[in-house]
Amino acid sequence: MAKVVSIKEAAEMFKDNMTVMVSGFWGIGAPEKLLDALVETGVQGLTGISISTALVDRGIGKLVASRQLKKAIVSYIGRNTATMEQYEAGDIEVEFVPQGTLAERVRAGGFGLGGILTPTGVGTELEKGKQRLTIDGKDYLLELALKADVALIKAHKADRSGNLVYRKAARNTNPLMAAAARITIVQADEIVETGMIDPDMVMTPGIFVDYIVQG
Amino acid sequence: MAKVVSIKEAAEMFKDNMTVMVSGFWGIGAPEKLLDALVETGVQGLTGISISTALVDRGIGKLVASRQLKKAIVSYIGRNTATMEQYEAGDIEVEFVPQGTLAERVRAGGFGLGGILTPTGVGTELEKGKQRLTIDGKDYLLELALKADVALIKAHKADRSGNLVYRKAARNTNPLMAAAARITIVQADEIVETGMIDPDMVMTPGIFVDYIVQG
Amino acid sequence: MDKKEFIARRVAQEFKDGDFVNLGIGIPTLVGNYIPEGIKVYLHSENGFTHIGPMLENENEIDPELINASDQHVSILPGGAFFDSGVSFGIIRGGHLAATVLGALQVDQEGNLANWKIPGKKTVGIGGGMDLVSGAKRVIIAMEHTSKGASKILKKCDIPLTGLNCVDLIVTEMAVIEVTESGLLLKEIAEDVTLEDVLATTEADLIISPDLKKISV
Amino acid sequence: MDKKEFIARRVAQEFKDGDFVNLGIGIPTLVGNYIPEGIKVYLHSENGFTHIGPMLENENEIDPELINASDQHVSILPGGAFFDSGVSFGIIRGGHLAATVLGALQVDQEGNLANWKIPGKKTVGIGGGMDLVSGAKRVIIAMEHTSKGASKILKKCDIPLTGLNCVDLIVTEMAVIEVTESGLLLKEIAEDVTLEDVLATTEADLIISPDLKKISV
Repeated sequence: MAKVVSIKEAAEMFKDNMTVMVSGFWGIGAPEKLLDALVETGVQGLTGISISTALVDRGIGKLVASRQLKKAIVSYIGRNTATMEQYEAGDIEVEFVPQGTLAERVRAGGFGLGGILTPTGVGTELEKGKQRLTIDGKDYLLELALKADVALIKAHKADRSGNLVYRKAARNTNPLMAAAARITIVQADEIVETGMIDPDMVMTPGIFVDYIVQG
Repeated sequence: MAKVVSIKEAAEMFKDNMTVMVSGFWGIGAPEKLLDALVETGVQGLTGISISTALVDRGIGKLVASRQLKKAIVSYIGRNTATMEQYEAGDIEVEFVPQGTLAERVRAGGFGLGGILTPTGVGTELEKGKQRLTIDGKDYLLELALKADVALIKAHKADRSGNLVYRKAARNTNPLMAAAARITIVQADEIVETGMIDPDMVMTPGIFVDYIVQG
Repeated sequence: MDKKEFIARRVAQEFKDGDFVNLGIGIPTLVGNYIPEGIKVYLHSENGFTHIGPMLENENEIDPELINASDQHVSILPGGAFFDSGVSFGIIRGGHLAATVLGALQVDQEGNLANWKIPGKKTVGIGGGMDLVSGAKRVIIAMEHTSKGASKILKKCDIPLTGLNCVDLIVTEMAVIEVTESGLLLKEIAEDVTLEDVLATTEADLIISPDLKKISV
Repeated sequence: MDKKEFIARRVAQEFKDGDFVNLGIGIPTLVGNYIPEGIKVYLHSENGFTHIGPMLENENEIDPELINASDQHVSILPGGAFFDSGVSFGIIRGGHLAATVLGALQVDQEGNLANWKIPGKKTVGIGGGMDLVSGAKRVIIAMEHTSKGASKILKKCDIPLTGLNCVDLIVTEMAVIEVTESGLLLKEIAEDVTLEDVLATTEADLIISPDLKKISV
């Protein structure tokens, strides 16, 4: 059952060496306040899972700039100068995952699947260390589920039961990551009473949400 | 691009020996008009994919009653007396699939995945003929994607671009099946002009929809 | 008190405030009627929503597009949400339910469960049962202790399984039994039965808890 | 006419009315500007919507939560819909796009594509490219024919691949080449180049189409 907490209370849940999923596409749909709070705690050795490392001052990119990530599981690092520098210097480990595979691995983690078979990456260097299976004459790679200790989610609207609504392109990985972590913390632009969101219009059901902070 | 057609035009797409996905849970969320039209065509030798075979007069159950299904891929047949009789008599083949596995197999088919790893069914007789994989000490079965020639979908509202909205428990497998067939035909309670559905509220994007009939 | 009510009342004590739970058909469904005061439990409906509300009898209150997984016209409580079958079983498989309560034909001391198929009888199907036992955080079996005098709690199930090593707790009108690493732990027995009664009607080996208690409902 | 515009105009002829298409960065993006009259093409944005509309320049029209995959403030046209990353890549991987248009570092005569990694240079990532080439119905490469005078159309790619046997059509400022079972089929050449020019600047083997045509844009 979701609980509305302060940013300070949320920040107390951040610990060294956690795996953190962070939503957002170039930072759009990322919970910036929660990320600022995470930067402020100074916790270290994090593994970050996100579409990309965004930009130095946006989304998960802030955690690279603050040197809190020891590892990034992402599809792209190119626009974050901090990631590029740390990657070259060997200060951050990067696991490159095709964007669609990343989305499915996160969804699998949240939905109790061990993994999925995707044609993406067959015959490329990403195949290294992975099982290739042929089904009806087509080749697929077995890609394994991803889970996290904490998911940091950005919603437009949340009710007090944790039901979430997103706006436009800010949805991206939010609904997938919300289900895939032990603790899911949502930053909502607006927090409304339970019953104020039409149950047909809910994009992430409250069952996936643990904590809500006012954005 | 979706196209609004008459029931008669839709019925012309039904052919012998097709694989048909039919949405609905006990017939709720099933496109009854399209099913009636399919019964009327008398096409034979169909393979039906649905959550259950529903009831003799509801949802996919009608296709069993009319003896048009040679095979049903479902999680349950118990409330359809026609399925029970034909199954006992060897007149219909039934592939039992756990309900959650069925949903994932259909989704995989629509989304280009070859299959998924699920813990469901490990150590049961459903494991027969399937690959078991152990990931991080947990066992999973490899379940393969399902696709169809035609998906018969029931929406509450459709715009002329094929964007769909469902109501309440009538959603069930509709959004998954809409993506998993070569031809997707929607029966909509209401057809509205393009632009009349908020793009944030669309539950099935029009890209998956081929034809719409008035419900 | 009726046997079934007794079992349902005891199972209902297992929940914590805020738990999301899926209740199977039969005795499990009754559990929803006996949630202790001060505890809120949210019911998941596998056909695609949470927060199942009361059944509706009045024709003009009924929404034809709102049924539960047993095809009954129910309502949805504030805080609930609708979703598709993929999400619904993602909730189940992904460990988002605190518990599922199910009936059983047989349970054994390894925690195996059989409840979908009787050899020689018509197979009706699996439904969502195999998903529930593979995914819910706790699998609670609510059933009568015996069937036609025969034990349903066995050393080893001898009919097709629904799930392997999946059962966490067994609640009957006679006993509450926990499935542990070392075997079945008898934790509680009913007021009106003796330990000997329980042992005599249970084929499985039972470890008797050092603080064996009486079931209180 | 500028080389890039020329390539983009030729690629734009490949679409049918009603096609959903994903356009990569660079020349592919330009293709959207040259869709022939009478043809409607709907653009898919991998960050989660269809029906990409014009870019917005006016500060007070911009919605901070509406960007395309290149982080540009765009709009959405009527008929479009928003969805999550799972659905967005389900569309890509599931064959729901009629085509994707991408740039390339190298393409070879087996239809292999390399466009994400140059050995010795900093790796910036994969993005959605590998998904696009594995899933779109047609993969169209829009690129300049050579890079610093060197052919980009090779017998065999010698840098890390993005996709295996995935390219369907190559459009450059010099030629239109189809990838067939038997190899690269040269179908069209630009007005101002000779067959010899094309052969001289293409390392791969080319099968010359019996009805070789001039590119018309």
